[in-house]
Amino acid sequence: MINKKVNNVQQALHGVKDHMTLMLGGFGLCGIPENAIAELVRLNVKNVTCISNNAGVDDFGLGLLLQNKQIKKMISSYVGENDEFERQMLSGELEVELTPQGTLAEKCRAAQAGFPAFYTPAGFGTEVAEGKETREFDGKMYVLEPAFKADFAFVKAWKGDAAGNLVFKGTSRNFNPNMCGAAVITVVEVEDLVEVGELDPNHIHIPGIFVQRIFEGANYEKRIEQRTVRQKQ
Amino acid sequence: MINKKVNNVQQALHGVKDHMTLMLGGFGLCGIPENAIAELVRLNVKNVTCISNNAGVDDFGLGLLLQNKQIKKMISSYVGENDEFERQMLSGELEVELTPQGTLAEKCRAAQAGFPAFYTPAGFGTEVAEGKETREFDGKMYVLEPAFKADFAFVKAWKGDAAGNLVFKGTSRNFNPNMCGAAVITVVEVEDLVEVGELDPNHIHIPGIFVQRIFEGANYEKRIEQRTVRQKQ
Amino acid sequence: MALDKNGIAKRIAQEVQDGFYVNLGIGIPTLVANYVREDIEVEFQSENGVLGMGPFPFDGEEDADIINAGKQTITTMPGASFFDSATSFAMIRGKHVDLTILGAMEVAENGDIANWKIPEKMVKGMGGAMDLVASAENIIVAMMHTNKRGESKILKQCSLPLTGVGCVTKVVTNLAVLEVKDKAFHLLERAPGVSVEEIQNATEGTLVVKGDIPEMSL
Amino acid sequence: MALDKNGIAKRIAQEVQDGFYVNLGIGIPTLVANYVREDIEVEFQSENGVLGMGPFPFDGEEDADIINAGKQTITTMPGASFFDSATSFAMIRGKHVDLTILGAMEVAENGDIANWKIPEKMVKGMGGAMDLVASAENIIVAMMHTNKRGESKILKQCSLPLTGVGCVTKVVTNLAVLEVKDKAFHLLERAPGVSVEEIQNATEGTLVVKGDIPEMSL
Repeated sequence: MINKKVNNVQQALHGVKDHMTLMLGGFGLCGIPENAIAELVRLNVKNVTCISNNAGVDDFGLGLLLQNKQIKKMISSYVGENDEFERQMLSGELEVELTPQGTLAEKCRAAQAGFPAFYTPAGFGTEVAEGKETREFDGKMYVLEPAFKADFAFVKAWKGDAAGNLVFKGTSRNFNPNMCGAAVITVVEVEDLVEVGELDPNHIHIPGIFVQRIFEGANYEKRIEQRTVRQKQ
Repeated sequence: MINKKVNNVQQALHGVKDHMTLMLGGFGLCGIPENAIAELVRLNVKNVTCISNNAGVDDFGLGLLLQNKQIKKMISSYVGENDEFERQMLSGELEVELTPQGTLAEKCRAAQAGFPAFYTPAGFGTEVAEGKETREFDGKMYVLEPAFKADFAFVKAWKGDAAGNLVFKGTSRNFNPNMCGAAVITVVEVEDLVEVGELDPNHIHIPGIFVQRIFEGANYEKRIEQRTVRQKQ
Repeated sequence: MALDKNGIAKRIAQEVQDGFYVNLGIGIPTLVANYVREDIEVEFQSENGVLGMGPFPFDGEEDADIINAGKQTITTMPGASFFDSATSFAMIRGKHVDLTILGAMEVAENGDIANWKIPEKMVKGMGGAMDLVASAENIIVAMMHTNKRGESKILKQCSLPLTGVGCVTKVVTNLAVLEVKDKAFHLLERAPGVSVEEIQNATEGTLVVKGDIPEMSL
Repeated sequence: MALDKNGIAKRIAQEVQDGFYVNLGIGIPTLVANYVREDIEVEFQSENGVLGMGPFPFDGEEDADIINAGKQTITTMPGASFFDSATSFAMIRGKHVDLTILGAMEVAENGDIANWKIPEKMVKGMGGAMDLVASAENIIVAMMHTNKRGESKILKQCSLPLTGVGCVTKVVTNLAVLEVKDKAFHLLERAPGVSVEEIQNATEGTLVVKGDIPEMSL
């Protein structure tokens, strides 16, 4: 068993520098790497490019880095629900590359799996396809999208072991597995770091080979963005 | 819950005809759809094209269809261990398209995921790339490979439910998940058809949306090709 | 009387057929789930990674790790599954989802749709909408027929940046059900008490009216 | 004395470093696992969908559902995982595997390798070999220096259909350890008791011999 365990978030983020490209898992505030984000704020790295489906909310998630003016460029599919994000984008302070969500996921998966680029129908005929190569296959038009190139991927899993094997829970899975192995260094934080051998080999979502560093995160807030409930009759 | 359950292998293979293209899961004899293969022999469909990593052995797996001269063309990565396959290929009776194993898997996944084609480095500079489009990305050469187009996919899973959700066991997983949803109709046989709700939603390998028909297979032989053991000291 | 959001959702629910996998967008589309007939089997897919969504959780039972694409807490039905984003869009791009219902700012008579950006004013982002409209073969748009200033959103040509081209098959608004084909909006049904003339006046795009147009039955 | 297959495997095992993920081909490469130092941590990947392979099972404990790429029954180590074929080749194509060890019929001084076909005589198929050699950056070939007729398999140019181009970095044969670079085989080590001359005679490709060539220590 190849040991990927590091002792804390400081060790986990060792080597993160200004101007790097960072991938961060999560959908809205669900499944975001809370500990890595807090450490990025503490490190105060500047001019980073963040690849993340959303940018959190004003005072949580990647919103914290936006408030702190650490982000030069966001690559995301959805801005809604984050006023500061929209403000920085519309004012031109923040560079934003809006990417269809499925394309965003596949650009991660392509990097993970060694594909240089792929053809997707998403965005054909829209401004997303401007300046990009397009091509017809079987009468349908596709856009060529390159794989992402990132320095670090920050991933949040539910359970993991020192071998780097991961299990995700519910919809907090989202982009997290696709980002594993998609950057030079994949850093995973888990809620529960279990003994090696405890996870069923049939039910490991991400094998440890895609992971470089793993640690157990502290104090997950797991904030809910839209608490929607019904009343018991 | 959308019900995919059919009562038996006959119903499951309804509509299979001569000249069709069929995908079959399995690696060697591990994880092959034994019941579907037996029914294909019984139906005696002719001139089919089979997409399968291997072609079984002389008297088991797809070897049964080869013996019965039902196969016009095999698309596989590996012929070894099947004398009849090698004989029919070298004599020209059988058309064979040898495809690198990773390319074979990805041609399935591309069909499943709606990608028309993809670039892979495998086979560049070899006869596999002859007549195919090649292209350089970042100084490395890639071959453009189209997604498979198949009429039926025959898949073997360990457990499944009527909603079509699947769980695989060990290395009998192999190509099976990648073939789900990669053909017009995906037919799954399972060793154990469990109640809907019994499978943990976090640990379903293939969601039912990729499956059209499911049934519990009978009398699995699960033959071992290379029984290798060590002695207890 | 023009429909409200729930009325639009109720009418769209009639388009949902037995055995359909359905993706519901944010807004009015989310409401459609409330009105689907109970005697048919339907599964709802949400692009953030869940198939087999159920109703909202009871108060106190919400789980931060189980949400829909609108970031709302949800529950799951028996037979549900969770998966990663790449797999979710494999379902969408691979045409495994039977019906996509989404909102729009504008639709055009050639099937174009715009719903993600107002240049220099508002940018929500396309989320999964561009993937959905580029891949789905059965796309129903839920929207208001006109904007707050009374201007038509059912247009000859979209003025806003597009989400997808030539993809919308049907539009259900507060006034009408429209089929989009042959570069025109074909009027299929009127909202209860709404006249063809009212619909015509609210429609900038080419409107084809053939024979008697029935009222929706809701 | 020239090495036997186990000797070749033993020498290659010295190339395996702590923390390596290693893919072992069929034949001699499979034997390498038996000789890896016990004080380092290594995980073996098999392209049919397992990471963390262990030794063969005890008699009676074999499981038809748990095999390696050679179709042999195996066991797994704690921390092992199973996955589908597309994911397996994501590991390989994505350069997550650190070392690939495979057999060959021929290698050429430019790093070309042939190991899957003899036209009109024998076709095994490439299996995963083409994916492995096209993606891996660290490829060691395990092979006999000559064929049964004594003809060199270490060539100026491959005569058989290629598996990959310019990809082999090292060759370990029954006679020698060769590094492949700058369009030549660079002799690094001799098998115990084998002379440089013997190696030279068995090598058709350009052989570079610089200084004293040490014997392998096994």
